[in-house]
Amino acid sequence: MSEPILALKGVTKSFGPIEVLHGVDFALRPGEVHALIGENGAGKSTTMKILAGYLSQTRGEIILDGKPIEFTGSDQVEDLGIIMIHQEFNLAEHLSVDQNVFLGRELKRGWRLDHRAMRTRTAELMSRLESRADPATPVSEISVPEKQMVEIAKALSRQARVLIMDEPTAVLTERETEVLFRQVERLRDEGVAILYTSHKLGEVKRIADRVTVLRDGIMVRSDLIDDVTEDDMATAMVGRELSDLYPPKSDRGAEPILEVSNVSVRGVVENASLTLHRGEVLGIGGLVGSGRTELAEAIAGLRPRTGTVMLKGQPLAAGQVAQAMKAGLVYLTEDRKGAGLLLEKSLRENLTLPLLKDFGRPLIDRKREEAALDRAIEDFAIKVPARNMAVGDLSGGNQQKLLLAKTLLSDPDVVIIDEPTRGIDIGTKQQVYNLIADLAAGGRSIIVISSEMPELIGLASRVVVMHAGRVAGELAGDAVTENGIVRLAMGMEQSGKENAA
Amino acid sequence: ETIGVSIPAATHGWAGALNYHAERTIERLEAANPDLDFVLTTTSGPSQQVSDIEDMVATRNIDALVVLPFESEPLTAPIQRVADGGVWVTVVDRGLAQEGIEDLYVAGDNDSFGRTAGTYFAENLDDGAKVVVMRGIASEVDNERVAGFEAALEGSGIEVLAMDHGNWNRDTAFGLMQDYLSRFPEIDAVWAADDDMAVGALAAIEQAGRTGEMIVVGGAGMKEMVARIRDNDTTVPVDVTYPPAMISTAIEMTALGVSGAAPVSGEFIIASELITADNAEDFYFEDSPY
Amino acid sequence: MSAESISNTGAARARKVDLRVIGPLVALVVLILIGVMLNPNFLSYSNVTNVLARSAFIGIIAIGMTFVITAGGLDLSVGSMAAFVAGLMIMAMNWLSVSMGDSVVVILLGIVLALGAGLAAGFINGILITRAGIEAFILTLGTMGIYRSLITWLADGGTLSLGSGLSSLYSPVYYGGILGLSWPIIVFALLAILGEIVMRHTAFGRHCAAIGSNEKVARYSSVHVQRVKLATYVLLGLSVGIAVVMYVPRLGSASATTGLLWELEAIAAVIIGGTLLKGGFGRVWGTVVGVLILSLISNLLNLTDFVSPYLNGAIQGVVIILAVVLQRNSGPAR
Amino acid sequence: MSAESISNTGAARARKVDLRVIGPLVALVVLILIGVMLNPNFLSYSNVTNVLARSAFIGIIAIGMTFVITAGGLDLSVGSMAAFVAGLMIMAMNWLSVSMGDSVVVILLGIVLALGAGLAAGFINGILITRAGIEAFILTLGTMGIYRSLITWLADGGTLSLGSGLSSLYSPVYYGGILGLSWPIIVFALLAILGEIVMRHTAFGRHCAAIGSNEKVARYSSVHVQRVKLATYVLLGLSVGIAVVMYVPRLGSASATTGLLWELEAIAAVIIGGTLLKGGFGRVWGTVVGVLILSLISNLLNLTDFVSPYLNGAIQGVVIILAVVLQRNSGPAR
Ligand SMILES: Nc1ncnc2c1ncn2[C@@H]1O[C@H](COP(=O)(O)OP(=O)(O)OP(=O)(O)O)[C@@H](O)[C@H]1O
Ligand SMILES: Nc1ncnc2c1ncn2[C@@H]1O[C@H](COP(=O)(O)OP(=O)(O)OP(=O)(O)O)[C@@H](O)[C@H]1O
Ligand SMILES: [Mg+2]
Ligand SMILES: [Mg+2]
Repeated sequence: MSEPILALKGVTKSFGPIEVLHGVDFALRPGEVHALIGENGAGKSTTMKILAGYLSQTRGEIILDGKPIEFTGSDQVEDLGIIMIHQEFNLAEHLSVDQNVFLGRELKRGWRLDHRAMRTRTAELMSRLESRADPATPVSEISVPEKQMVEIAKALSRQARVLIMDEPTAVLTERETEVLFRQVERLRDEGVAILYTSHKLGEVKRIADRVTVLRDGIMVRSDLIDDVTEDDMATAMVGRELSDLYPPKSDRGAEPILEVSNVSVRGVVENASLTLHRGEVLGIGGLVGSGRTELAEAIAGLRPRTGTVMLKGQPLAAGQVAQAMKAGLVYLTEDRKGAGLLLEKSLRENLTLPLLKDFGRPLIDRKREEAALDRAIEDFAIKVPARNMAVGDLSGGNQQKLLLAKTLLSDPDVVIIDEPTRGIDIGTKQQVYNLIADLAAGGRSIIVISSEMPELIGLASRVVVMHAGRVAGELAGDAVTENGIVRLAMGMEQSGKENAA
Repeated sequence: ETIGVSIPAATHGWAGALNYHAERTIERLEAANPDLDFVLTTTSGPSQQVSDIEDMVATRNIDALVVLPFESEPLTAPIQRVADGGVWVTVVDRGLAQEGIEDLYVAGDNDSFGRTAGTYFAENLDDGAKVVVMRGIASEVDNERVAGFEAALEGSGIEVLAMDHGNWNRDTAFGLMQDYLSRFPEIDAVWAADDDMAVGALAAIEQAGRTGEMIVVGGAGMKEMVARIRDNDTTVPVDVTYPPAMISTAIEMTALGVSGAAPVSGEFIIASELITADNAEDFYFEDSPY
Repeated sequence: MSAESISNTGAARARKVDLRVIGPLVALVVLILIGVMLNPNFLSYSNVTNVLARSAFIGIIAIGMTFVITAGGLDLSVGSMAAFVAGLMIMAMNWLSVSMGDSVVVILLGIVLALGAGLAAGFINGILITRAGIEAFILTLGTMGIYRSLITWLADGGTLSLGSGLSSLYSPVYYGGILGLSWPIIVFALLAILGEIVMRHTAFGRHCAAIGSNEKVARYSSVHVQRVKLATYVLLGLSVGIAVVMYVPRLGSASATTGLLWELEAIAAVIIGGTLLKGGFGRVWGTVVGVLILSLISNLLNLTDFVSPYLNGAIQGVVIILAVVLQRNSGPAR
Repeated sequence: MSAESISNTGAARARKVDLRVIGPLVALVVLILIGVMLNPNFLSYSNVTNVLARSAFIGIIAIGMTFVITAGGLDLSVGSMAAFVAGLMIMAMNWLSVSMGDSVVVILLGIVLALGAGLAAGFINGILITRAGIEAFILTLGTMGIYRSLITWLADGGTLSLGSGLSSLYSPVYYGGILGLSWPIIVFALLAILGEIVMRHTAFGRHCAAIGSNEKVARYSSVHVQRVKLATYVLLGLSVGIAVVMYVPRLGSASATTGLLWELEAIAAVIIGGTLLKGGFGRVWGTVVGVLILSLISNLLNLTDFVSPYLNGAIQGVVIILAVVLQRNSGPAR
């Protein structure tokens, strides 16, 4: 076995009075894919940031090539060949894709930027990642998964000896994940040390050579991947056995509650129609960029649209979010950081923002807000080190849980959830699935948009699949299979139901 | 005794000279009379001037106030209140809206300032001569001056081609004059209601190569302009006085008044005079910054 | 780079918040101490009253500005708007008094007009910013020029003055009061308390902060973003109207120089008070402290003889910077 | 995504971008057409030259300002800074000429001093903003007051004038030129081209945009954030120095009114030109167009008789707003 290239020795990390890492020992070896897994808030991102020099440890040592090292700046870290892809996007929204990919490392000809070279290289990288994003498009105009691909391209464009990826696949579909993994394998074969984290244990099993489990800031075990099963990993992470991940599906009622007909959003969705029944969990599947998010946002009044949306027999006006919410329809965004949470504000302020009126008028009742927060923390198992901390300081998964709590606060009849379990650990995922089932059992109706095929299959009794902005077809009951969804999503099959719904 | 002096801030040349003279006079008087104490405030607007005066009364216990009101109407009531409190009041240059408040009034005459220039034009330009006018910052002073000027031109057959605001500012006047020159092929005279503007206008005329086509009459007696008159510059034949040194007179007389050394009161109106090549020497002060 | 600053944030935050909270207060106290040392009359009843009463105009406007800035906006037109509204009010009152005499009714009508005009002006700014999507800085720079021109034109380059009868009838609104407190002080204090409550304890205040922090998140949280933003400008317009109602009885006139640079003073007060210029966080009490700091500086300069009155502006500049340094974030990053 | 929808977005984008790109140009062309209609002399050689040369000072400063704003900063002090630097330069040159006579060397020394002083002033602003972490708006509001005071004090409230010998030796720098182009126009044009190249084709320009877009991202991408920000202020200071070098030979004087409101004009020009006030995107050629629009408005107003000169400001305001409306984002959301 080769010598470690980058290692932590007895590293602790405290934020103010709270210690989140308690003496972590850890080593990365060249030519190896090392997976770091653990519950939300266990300290994975923190560990990675320390390894990549974005955070400094409180105690302990970082060892590079056998020698202790102190990081002085991101310049130095990059020069050492340590590259990190952050859990939250680190892209300048105003700049184009190629400008972001080469930010800080611009290619030059003399003193001038070499636009052509950067554009070509970006196009190359993006096509290697099988992404269709045009290098000249501003990042603000591309979708969330595309942004992730840009992040990956940015990392690939650097000469890495160590590549650290914090949940790179959280926003990717299986197809893109596969594309990414091919790149990862290529780099591993070139001798790059790769550290990677994911809550999708199947993926971990597929790609990692070694897996380390972090629980509450302590390394609990580290094994070669062949020595552990997915269940072992889950158990080690959560500290208890996990029963079946998905709850039983409930029968859908016959009464339609949401009727969407011929909804179009300029350029992205065309004549999409679907029906949702009371007590039903409906899935929407499709590839990245197929227009699912836009359709959902259009229904929820967040985008201009044409066509009609009937909720409980009443039409919903286009572009009226508040009205939709009042009528009982809410949407959980896939863009947590950009559209979901105010990162500088406290948990309380975020939680109650959509529904402040219900917390006292004219004056807000602080106590009721606090009580609501207590309930949310409990219901969604949000791990909060300090109650008044800024939401941006929560771990990614805990932010997602807070977002769920915020969206469901108004107790809606219809919920559209876009990527509900993005970045959520396996234990909590199960809780969320149970919650969705409970909601449905309680007569609520849910639309789940997910890029995780098993999630769609496990949760939804019926799945609408989109392709290129159109509803390509619909699957129900036993027909909801991975193969069926993929065929529709790739546009290989036009279901007869296309226009019937 | 404490004397408060409140004047506008040095936002243009003439006001700058006013500040200069006020400061020098205060220094001189303080050195000469150890008993005399001065509070000098400069102000950028009527509202702040009222505040300054309030502060002088509330915290400095002034016995006399020398004030050049930024504007008449808004300052009238506040100064009235000061006078009612038994403080000696000297008003400089800009009269209050109500008579009889001040103990002493020292002023230039804005109407005469405009009228003198106008009269000069009426007497020295041909019938049908074409004139452009650069006004100051839109204000009462400016209105009075322009009214005097227009009144003097009445019936003279002189045509005013255009009037715009040069804001008593050299740079603005320079640009304005350039544009006048582009716009009017024939200009016989320029009235710049202040020497700062005249300086800007002269530079623009010179640049356009049209020196000799027209005369420029400014106002207030700036050193450079007086020198040009003295040296028989044909473009600048005359200038009109509006002595910023009037503030010195006011302060000195107030000092005399409050100390009871001599009985002073009443009105001292300093009419504007025409500076010509003959008397220019009398109006040239080498050391003045203005 | 980041390593340092990030690792510090957690630990530093507790301490930092404290400093940021009390920063402006510390500056205020220091200024008061300097004042006491410089002149025994500084804390006299009349000086304190004077300073507070004259802070009221900018203060009232700055309270409105706090909401606009918190919601991520800006308004450069308030000074000119104040001048314009004051001019309108004076003209209307003079005109009314011709037929109705110098009566209280005329004054009340004038007040209603001023409030209405302020509201309307705020509405115009707001609607153009929210509906036509014009950058607030540029739009209000434009309306600043427009109102300034209009008042100059209305006053014919000179001064618009209230008839003396009306003037003496109206002047108690500035100079009078109860319990030794003059009306401007009372109104300012009440509005400050009201503003603080609205900012902190109502949905509107929360929504302002949310919009300033991240407009998209606010929109996705079914906040009526455009409506709230519009409301902040309308509110600011209204507060300009109120300030004018207190201002006109003071000088009884309006001219092209009325309200000059009030916008900068109001914005400076808001920022000195700890509100973030980029929006997302605002506090009204801080703004009040900021206004008082600014008023005190010029009051202090009048209390003593400094080297040269020419340098007043420099001292003012230095104090403003120092007041903000006291409460700056611990690091350069933000 | 289908070929069809791709082509849709593509088409939509092209149209949108186009309007934003040509917006300021359209405004400029409209103004020129109006000018031609109003006055036959409008396109005369001398008028065009005058307007261009006059635009040069603010134009040069606005080019520097474009970088500062693109990187998310702001500088309100440039007008006062220009006055102060001009005052220093004149005093130094007068003083030198006592011992060295009215020679070209004195003028060269003066130029070096002006550039150095501008650089230093920019550095002071920049270092206080980046190292001490003071909000740029407040810091430069403070230094604006400080420089304005200092020049008033230096000039003793009056005007600092260059000795007449030096003045006539130096004046060709403003009035002279080659090939029918005067020096200010040449310098302005060269700096505009240089600025555009730096903004678009160098890492520095790109880093400015990245920092303005998201400072944290830039830092994580190993951009030297503080250094680049500092550099933008230093560059702006230098451009103020250059503007002063072109300004002083014009009238050979500096006073408390020199450079008044230049900061607002420069910022307005930058934003009219399409640079985002909050940073993240800037374009120098747009700024140049913005400066020309602003100069043309006042030129047009001088070339014609409008209702009342009092209303000039209002017309200016309306045109500024219209120029920005032309290139606003397609919707109110942003
Ligand atoms: N800047 C900070 N200030 C205070 N606490 C922080 C900060 N950053 C992280 N934490 C806390 O440290 C703990 C570990 O967070 P970290 O982001 O490392 O978790 P994680 O393992 O990556 O979780 P996830 O799977 O949800 O991404 C969390 O409790 C988090 O709230
Ligand atoms: N603001 C925007 N401007 C222009 N195009 C956009 C914008 N937002 C998204 N798009 C484009 O619309 C298409 C649909 O994106 P969308 O995010 O809806 O996909 P999706 O089906 O929801 O997939 P996923 O949820 O996996 O991202 C993408 O090609 C994206 O580039
Ligand atoms: Mg994480
Ligand atoms: Mg999506």
